[in-house]
Amino acid sequence: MSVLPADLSLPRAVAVVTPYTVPTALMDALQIVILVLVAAGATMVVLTRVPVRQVIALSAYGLLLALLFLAFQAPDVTLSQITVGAVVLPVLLLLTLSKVRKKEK
Amino acid sequence: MNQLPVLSVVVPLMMAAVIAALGWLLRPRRRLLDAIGIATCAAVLVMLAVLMTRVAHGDLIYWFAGFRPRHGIAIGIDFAPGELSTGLACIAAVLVLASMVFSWRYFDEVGTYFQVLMLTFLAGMVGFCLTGDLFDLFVWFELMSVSAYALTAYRPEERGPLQGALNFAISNSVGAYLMLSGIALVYGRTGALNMAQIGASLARHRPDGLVVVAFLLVISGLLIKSAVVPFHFWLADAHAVAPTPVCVLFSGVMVELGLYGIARVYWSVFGAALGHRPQISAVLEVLGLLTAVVGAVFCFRERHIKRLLAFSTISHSGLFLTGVALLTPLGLTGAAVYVAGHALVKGALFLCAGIVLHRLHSVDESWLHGRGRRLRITGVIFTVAALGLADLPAFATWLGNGWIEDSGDTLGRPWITVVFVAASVLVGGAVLRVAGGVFYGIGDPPSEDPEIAAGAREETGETGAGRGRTPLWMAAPAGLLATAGLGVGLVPGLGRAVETAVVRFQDQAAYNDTVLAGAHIVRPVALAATGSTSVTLASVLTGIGSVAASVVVAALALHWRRLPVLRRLQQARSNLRGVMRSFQSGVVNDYVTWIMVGLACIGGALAVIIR
Amino acid sequence: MTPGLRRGLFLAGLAGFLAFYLWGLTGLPGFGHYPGPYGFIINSIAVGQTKATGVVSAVNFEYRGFDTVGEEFILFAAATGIATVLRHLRADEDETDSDGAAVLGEGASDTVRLAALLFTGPTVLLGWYLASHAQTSPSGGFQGGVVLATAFVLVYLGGDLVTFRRISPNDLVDSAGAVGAGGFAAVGLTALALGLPYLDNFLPLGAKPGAVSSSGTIALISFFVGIEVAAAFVLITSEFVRQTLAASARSGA
Amino acid sequence: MQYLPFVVVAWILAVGLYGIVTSRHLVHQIICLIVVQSSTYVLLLGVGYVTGAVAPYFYDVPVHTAAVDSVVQALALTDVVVEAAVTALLLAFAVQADKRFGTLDPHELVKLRG
Repeated sequence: MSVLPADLSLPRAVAVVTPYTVPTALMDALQIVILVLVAAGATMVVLTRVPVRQVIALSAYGLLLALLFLAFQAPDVTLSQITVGAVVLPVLLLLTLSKVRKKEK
Repeated sequence: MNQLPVLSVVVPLMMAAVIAALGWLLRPRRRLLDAIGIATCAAVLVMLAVLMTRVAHGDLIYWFAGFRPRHGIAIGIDFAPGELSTGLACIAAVLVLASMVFSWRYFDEVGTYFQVLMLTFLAGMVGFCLTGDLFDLFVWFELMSVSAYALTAYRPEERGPLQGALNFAISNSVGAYLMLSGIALVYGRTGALNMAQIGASLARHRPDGLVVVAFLLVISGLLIKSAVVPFHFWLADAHAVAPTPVCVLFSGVMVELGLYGIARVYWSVFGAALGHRPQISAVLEVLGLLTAVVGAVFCFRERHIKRLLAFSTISHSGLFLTGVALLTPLGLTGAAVYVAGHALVKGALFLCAGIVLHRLHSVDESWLHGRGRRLRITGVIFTVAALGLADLPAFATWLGNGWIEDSGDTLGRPWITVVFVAASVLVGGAVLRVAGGVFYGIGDPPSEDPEIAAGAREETGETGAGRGRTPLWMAAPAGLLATAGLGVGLVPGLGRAVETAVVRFQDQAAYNDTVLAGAHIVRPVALAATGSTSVTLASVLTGIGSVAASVVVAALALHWRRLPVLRRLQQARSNLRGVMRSFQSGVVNDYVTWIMVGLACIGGALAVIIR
Repeated sequence: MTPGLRRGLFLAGLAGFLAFYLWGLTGLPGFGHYPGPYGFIINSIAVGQTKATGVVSAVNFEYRGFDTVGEEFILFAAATGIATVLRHLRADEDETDSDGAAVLGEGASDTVRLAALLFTGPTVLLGWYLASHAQTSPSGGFQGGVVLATAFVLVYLGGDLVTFRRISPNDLVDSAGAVGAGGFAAVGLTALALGLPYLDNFLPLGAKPGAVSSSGTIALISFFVGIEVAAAFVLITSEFVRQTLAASARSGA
Repeated sequence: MQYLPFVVVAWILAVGLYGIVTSRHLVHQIICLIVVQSSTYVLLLGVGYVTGAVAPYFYDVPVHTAAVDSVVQALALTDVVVEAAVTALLLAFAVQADKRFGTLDPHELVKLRG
């Protein structure tokens, strides 16, 4: 496994049209829109001071991030982000809050 | 191929997994569980010690899965243990071993968690020391941090632990994310994660904004970890609440690992690119001296022994940082020896504090006044270690301290010596005051003071039954650590050996060759300009004088009621207390605020320097 | 510090820091102009070398496999830490063991329960698929493990807490997590025993890139990571569920 | 477009830190920490993006197709796991803090410290 090919010159960027190729202009527009949404989403999450609503905001923000990662051509990270950011963390947060709130009653 | 570097990380990880997997089997067999933990630490220590003998002839580069670099481009992760990094990993292993022995049947709680977390903590520290890859550094940094947060909260039934653990976790996490941002920045520029490759790539151009910003971001996480003012607030909170054996590791080696990280990142990655400018040295030096003074002042006014020792760690962290900041071989040599000596005596002091807590159920200096007379052996160990912390000649601490001062003098910065002596006297005075008051009952019992008496004895014990006597497994590690602190300083040829290692550590070009070109460098290192790690009569006298001053300060602090001048001073100090408390507020919001203010100031200074 | 003072101080610091940070960010090559070389080299050699078509998995489990060892143990340490911190409520919780399910059952409607239980099977399948196809598609042990853990959460949402406890007894989950994390480390050690460097890919790679049986240890490691991640998240979730139950039982009583 | 993603990174970091500093609820503070960390994902992936390139999967495209950087994606993946682990640990602290003191306000918690 330790053998590397002798030629390590940078691979030429071959512009191949694949089934996944999105036109550059469209991709740019998509990324700009999602980036702005992500920035707004982060602001929303921070400024929402009611914990339960904040968890919902975080979940939505997690999905926005996942979309952004998809637009950045990172399907792997997208999948983790959906599972962690939009499912696991909100569930843990809600469990925490339900524990905390039940006590307050 | 030599497999020791990887084994010294993987063995503790494997054993942690094995202990957790067999938890149901081991939980009722407490002695077996403790024995496995201790044996694992001992094995790691032996492996690191053997590794130390191997790397003496040149850095040993280990490529995971055998991905060796080609054409100066690394595609895998490497471990690059040198003498300094392996030595620091050895210190970590020694302290983990000592605290594991100390906590032999220490906790009432039966469970495998403590052993598992200690082993992952150890693996994180060793990995952090040995790695030669910037992102891998971050991974081990996080493993170390997460284990440390969990260990801090090991006794969650009390008020303090959670507050301390939360402040610790939030401040350090912010630091870690800043560090990761810095790593991403250099990756965007160089397309590399290997330290040597990044260093070589960055050095090809004039330093610009990206290099400076990435440098500050990467070291910001490490500055927070090493409790440099104004990033230090979490440390005292965490120490006040963490179990004593864990405090040994926090103060003895975790803080120092942060400083090692700064040195490593500087000399393996950014140094050549930043051009070793004297102004950068000055910025770091100011931070170091400020930290030394602030830590010493807070240390002196503290009466909670664990917090007092924590503040002394902050002060020492500042002294070490100053040694690193001088950017000279002698300065770094001094810092390395100082770190080793400090780790040993500070470990001994914390273990003694643990014995006091075990026997007397308190770590409040005022309440304990005179009550420690029965603990004769502990008292002797504590006093010896306290003298070591006050830089008594022959201790390694004194050697390190002296060499940093020498290096400062050579550079024409005499104020370093002034600050060093002042900080040492204050810290030594505070610790000797504790020794004299608690173990020998010298001076007026402060418990007569109603204000102090009211605040006393808030702690509850950490330990279970058998409080009548000090068990051997508690006293022995403390005694051995204190003795070792003295022993290290007496090793003949220590200075020259460490200085050789330091010169190699600071030689970035040679490091790059070793890592990227596979050159095995057996260099007869040129020590022409240096070789100043000598011990002169003057340095012995300075050391003795400084310790004498510490003793005087301690005596005055114990007898302040009898001297009118000091009583008035005490009055003034009470007024100051509110101001000081508002800094050390315990609210993590404040701590993050100070982190941002500190970063803005350092960033501004660096921007002016580079532009 | 008063809130106003803190905010002022922070905003001043933040302004300075942001200016500094942005100065650094403008030093990056513009967005979309990553210059390489690391990722490009891996992209061009990974498929040939490892027979894995998912290069990110190849990086995670092969080229930078040791990072992933550390990362797994971060998760492992965190799960252990959570068990440490929350263990003190276990005594409380044991009393509420019997009526815990009833308390929760009130919360969830039958439709929710049914839906949750219906989703459990497919979720397990999906998790399994993801964990075992690291080498071919955008997936891997980590995502698969989380999805598997989600299946357990669904059982909990279905309201059947007793079942949740029965299918995830603590000791077993503890052990599973340890086996997953330790298994990964052990795969690396096996390479050492064979006289190869740590984490070397010692299994046959298979001839055809993209086949399920291809890529040697990548698939094996991914599988262990899946176990570890699933166990860690089940353990974490179950600790939190216990806490919630203890609280609800107390307030309900 | 050239620097928009990086400006967004700085913005996310800034609002996250602002949230931590002004927070009066531990769970809120922990969520803000998640936001701070999310800035690092965007930075990592933004740094490794290549205009017009495909994702680094060569199952049904030729191996020499221009693809985006795979290493930063692996790093971001690691980062996501670390985030989940640290957040869960912090939430456990919060649960205990609430159980002990009945409050999640950092300022109140300090007063209770004694």
